[in-house]
Amino acid sequence: MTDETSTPGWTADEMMTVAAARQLRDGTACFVGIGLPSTAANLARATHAPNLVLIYESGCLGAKPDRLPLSIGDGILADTADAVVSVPEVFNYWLQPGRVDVGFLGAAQLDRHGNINTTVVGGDYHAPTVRLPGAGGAPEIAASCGEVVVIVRQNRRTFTERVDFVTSVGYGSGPGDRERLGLRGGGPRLVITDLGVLEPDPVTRELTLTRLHPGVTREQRGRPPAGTSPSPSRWARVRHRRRTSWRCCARSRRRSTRRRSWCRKGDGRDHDHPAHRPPAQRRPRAAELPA
Amino acid sequence: MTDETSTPGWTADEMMTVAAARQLRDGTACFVGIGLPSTAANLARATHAPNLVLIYESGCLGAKPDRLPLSIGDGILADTADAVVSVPEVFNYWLQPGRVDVGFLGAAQLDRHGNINTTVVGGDYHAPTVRLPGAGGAPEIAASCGEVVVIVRQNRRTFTERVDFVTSVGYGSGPGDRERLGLRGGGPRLVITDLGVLEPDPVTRELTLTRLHPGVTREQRGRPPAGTSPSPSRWARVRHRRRTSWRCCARSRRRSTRRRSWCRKGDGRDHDHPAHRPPAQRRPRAAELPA
Amino acid sequence: MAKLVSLADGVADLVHDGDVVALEGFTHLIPFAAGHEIIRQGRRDLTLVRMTPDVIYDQLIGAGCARRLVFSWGGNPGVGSLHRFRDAVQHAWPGPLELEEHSHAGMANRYVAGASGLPFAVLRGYTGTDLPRHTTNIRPISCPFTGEVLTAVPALRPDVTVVHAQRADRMGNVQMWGITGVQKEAVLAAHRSLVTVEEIVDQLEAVPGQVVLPGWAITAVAEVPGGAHPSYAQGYSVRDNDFYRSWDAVSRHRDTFRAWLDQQVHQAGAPA
Amino acid sequence: MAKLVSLADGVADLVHDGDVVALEGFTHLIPFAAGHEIIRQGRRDLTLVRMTPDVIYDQLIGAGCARRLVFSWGGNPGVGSLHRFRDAVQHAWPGPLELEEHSHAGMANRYVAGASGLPFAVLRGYTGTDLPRHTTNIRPISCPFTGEVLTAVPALRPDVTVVHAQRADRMGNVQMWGITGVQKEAVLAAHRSLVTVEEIVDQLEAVPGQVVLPGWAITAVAEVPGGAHPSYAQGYSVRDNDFYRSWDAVSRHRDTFRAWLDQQVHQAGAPA
Repeated sequence: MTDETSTPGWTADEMMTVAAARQLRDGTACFVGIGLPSTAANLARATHAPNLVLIYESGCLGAKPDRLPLSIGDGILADTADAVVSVPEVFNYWLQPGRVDVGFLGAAQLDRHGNINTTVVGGDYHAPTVRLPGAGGAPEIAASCGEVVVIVRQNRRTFTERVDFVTSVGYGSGPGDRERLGLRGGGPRLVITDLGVLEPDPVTRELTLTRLHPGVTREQRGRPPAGTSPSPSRWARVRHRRRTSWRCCARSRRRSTRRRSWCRKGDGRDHDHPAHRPPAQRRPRAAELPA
Repeated sequence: MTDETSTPGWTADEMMTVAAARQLRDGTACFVGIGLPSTAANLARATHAPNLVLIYESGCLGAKPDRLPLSIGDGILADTADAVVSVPEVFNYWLQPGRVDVGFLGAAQLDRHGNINTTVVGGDYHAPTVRLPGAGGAPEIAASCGEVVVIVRQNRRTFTERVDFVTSVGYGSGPGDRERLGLRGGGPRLVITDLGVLEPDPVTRELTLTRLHPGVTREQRGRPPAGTSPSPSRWARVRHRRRTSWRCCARSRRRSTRRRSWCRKGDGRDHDHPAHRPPAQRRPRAAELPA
Repeated sequence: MAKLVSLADGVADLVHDGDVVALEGFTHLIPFAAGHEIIRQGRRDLTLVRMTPDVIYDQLIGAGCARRLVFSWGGNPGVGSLHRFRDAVQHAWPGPLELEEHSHAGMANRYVAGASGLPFAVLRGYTGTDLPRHTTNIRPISCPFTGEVLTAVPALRPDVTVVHAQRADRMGNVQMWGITGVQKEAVLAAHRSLVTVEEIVDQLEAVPGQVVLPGWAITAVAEVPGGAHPSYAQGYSVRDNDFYRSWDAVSRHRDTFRAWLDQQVHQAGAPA
Repeated sequence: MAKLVSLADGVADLVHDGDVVALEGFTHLIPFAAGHEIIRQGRRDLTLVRMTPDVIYDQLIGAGCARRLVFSWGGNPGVGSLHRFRDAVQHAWPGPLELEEHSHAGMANRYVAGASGLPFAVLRGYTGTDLPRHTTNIRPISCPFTGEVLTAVPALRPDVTVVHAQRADRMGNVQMWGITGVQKEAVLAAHRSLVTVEEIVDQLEAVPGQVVLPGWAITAVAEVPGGAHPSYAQGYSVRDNDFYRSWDAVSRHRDTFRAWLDQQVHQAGAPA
């Protein structure tokens, strides 16, 4: 962590939560894991997206908790859900056919193409340096949701050239890979970190910094009062800054830098590869789709 | 129909119902269609088999109606069931794995090996003489239940050498066929007609008359008082008579008599091929089975 | 969020000539009123899909709406034959009717595959029967682990599924209970869906045995009290068994059927 | 009809050394008391199967009951790592632990296949991930109709499945509600089953959202009030989130874990 992440007035988690919440459009359906994604989804539902449909892998469809659930299977989710279905059903009837617009995923490692590792880090699969929890619902969330939002703290351990284990596919090894694999969801649309937001380059599908959170950049224009979230106007100012590529591995150096961090923060350089934001990719609901 | 079927005191349907009810052992699970099978199963539950588990393909498990249901989806079935499950579930989780001990089936045509037709009679499949309702749940009931009881009125149209269309498999074309097809249920154990009971020959798997209903044979020993069912002692007398093959097509004539009725009643001859009753074939519940 | 519509508008918007249409409901909750509206609006060349094409499809077939039927059991339950269905198959009246025929287990699994976004389903079924000889939609499939041969059937993906349920709220969340059959799967398998309900309420009160279909998974909901008659809606009505019995005589001859159709469907008009 | 037994007898009768054992419950209704009884009875060489081997399997693994783990997510939900699980994988303590690793969707469908009497299940899953490289239990399968390649996983058929539920009646009919996870499938997939319940009652009163497992599909039922603690049983208890948080410190070191095991499991003894 660099000093830049220590923004007074809110924690990095709060900033990520707010940034994630703002990504959720009203009336869409969102596959929610516990922790930060659940907080973000409930924040969105409490503010700009009252008709956001929260789907928990425990089988709760349309949960409307009036306090933050403490686990993915919190009783308040079942109590307030439109329907509680079995775990096989939530995966087979709701996630797999592409009925869910947005899926949130975390990552222990994330690579330049948005592939995610939550399984093992270092060493051999059978004798790893660190054994992580594993896949859970993530591979199929990454495959089938209309789009994926990854929430992850940014550091050299996390942002790797290649993940040690592909638990969940982002854009594979680049453009066209999702299509070749037959993955029907749109893939990672956003990566929200404690520093800013990355989006896939529309051509190369490499993650590219498109926004910084307020208080993060050297050009920051002052900090909001302690204890408040960034106001819409302040947020808008951040959004309208020129988008900035944050990749420090230039394209020409890519091959020679395997296993090196492809995305380093705080290296003192200005990165300004212009990046076009991909067109809005909200996938139509299954009911709107042809067979 | 011959005169022999006109037994006073009860109708042929009532006799078939009583005969079918007596086949149901307490504590077993029975897949029940509406009409005569449902009446039989509820009669059994009201008399000797209070713990009979009635399963209706509408999804009612353990229905305990206190009046006869008027349809397979009668509200009283859902109201009194241990559980109401979806139609896919009743077939996939309950019938298919072999959890149901006994299945009742009707037949528009039945052949010597217990194969059943309820689809089309005569002509071509695409231009049949008679279009029947079709398969419904029958093919998988015939395949997967521990044993099958067929209930059918006996006449030349129904009892055919070969069925015009195999809707549900009995013993296929003979011994070993069920095993070759991979059918895991035991197949037809009994055929209950308006005249008596047929069972598969343990060697040839051909249906063989093993009992006559009281009042049906020339040797009948008097009729029960009008309006009563056969008493247990009278029933026992019928059961203990020597079993009699009712096939009129001797083995030597079988090939030449294709398309002729293989099972004719009232032909005036005495048939006494001894037939050994197959050993009791109650299949263990799935929970008792190895993988 | 489902749109709340009138039955006439719902059928006009969602059911088109030539569509693959599933009206489901297993004895209970059969969407008869919607079927009658399809007849009134004169839909043609429909592929009708239904596990148990009982009286409701006898009416649609006799009225000339259907070109093709995909089904597993076609009879008048507890009564006998479907005369309009038989007349169509045996004598092509009022027009020829193609059949694609399955077992209940096969049809149920086809809807499951459709609801699951899979191209096919696997079951132990059809083995040894003559059903696979008459359609290419029943095929063997080998287990990649054991080598065992099982049966595959393709997903059903109706253009539109129509079901009846007890209640909906104003967001179009639909609640049904009692025997709920294959309705959830049929709705989720379809591209569009229309649900008729006994009543629209402010708040769905939870009921044991309920199946709730979220409004965002449904296209449109129409309030049609009694919309299941002569079938029934548990908690609202009982099955009109007399109607089912009387249907045998009504439907046996083309003339009596046509008279019934004129009076009971065309002249009756759509529910308000 | 399920037998009503004590927890100690149920575990002694149904869980044997070397068995494939599934303890299921998705955050809610986790059968902790049964897990502790398995530890007390000193079962060894178990293949433990569970979608979310959270604290309950951390305890069984640390206690040396397991030889192999088949799972899809192993963590302490909302807290962090499972230290006993990691110690077993990273340092083979108290013994080596083989892993077979899946996704939730894969595990859920493996139970569905087991419950359905099918040798395998088909899903859109695992594609492009490294999971298929480490087990032969994830294989491609082609749709016989479209040629599309999907993923097959083999059925799970545990020797015994153990779950916790709210209630049973004296016939052993089991009733659970709230989040019911994959328990129905896990029980129906198994050769034997043991259900612990909060209470045994004369009559099961219907509850919205209930799942009822008929007694004739279950081997044994044991009354174990609080048998899900620190998980919860909706309507009976709330989740002990403090326990889950405290488990991180307890389990982090072998000594503190062993002390906890001695005091809280071995010395505590089986429920009466």
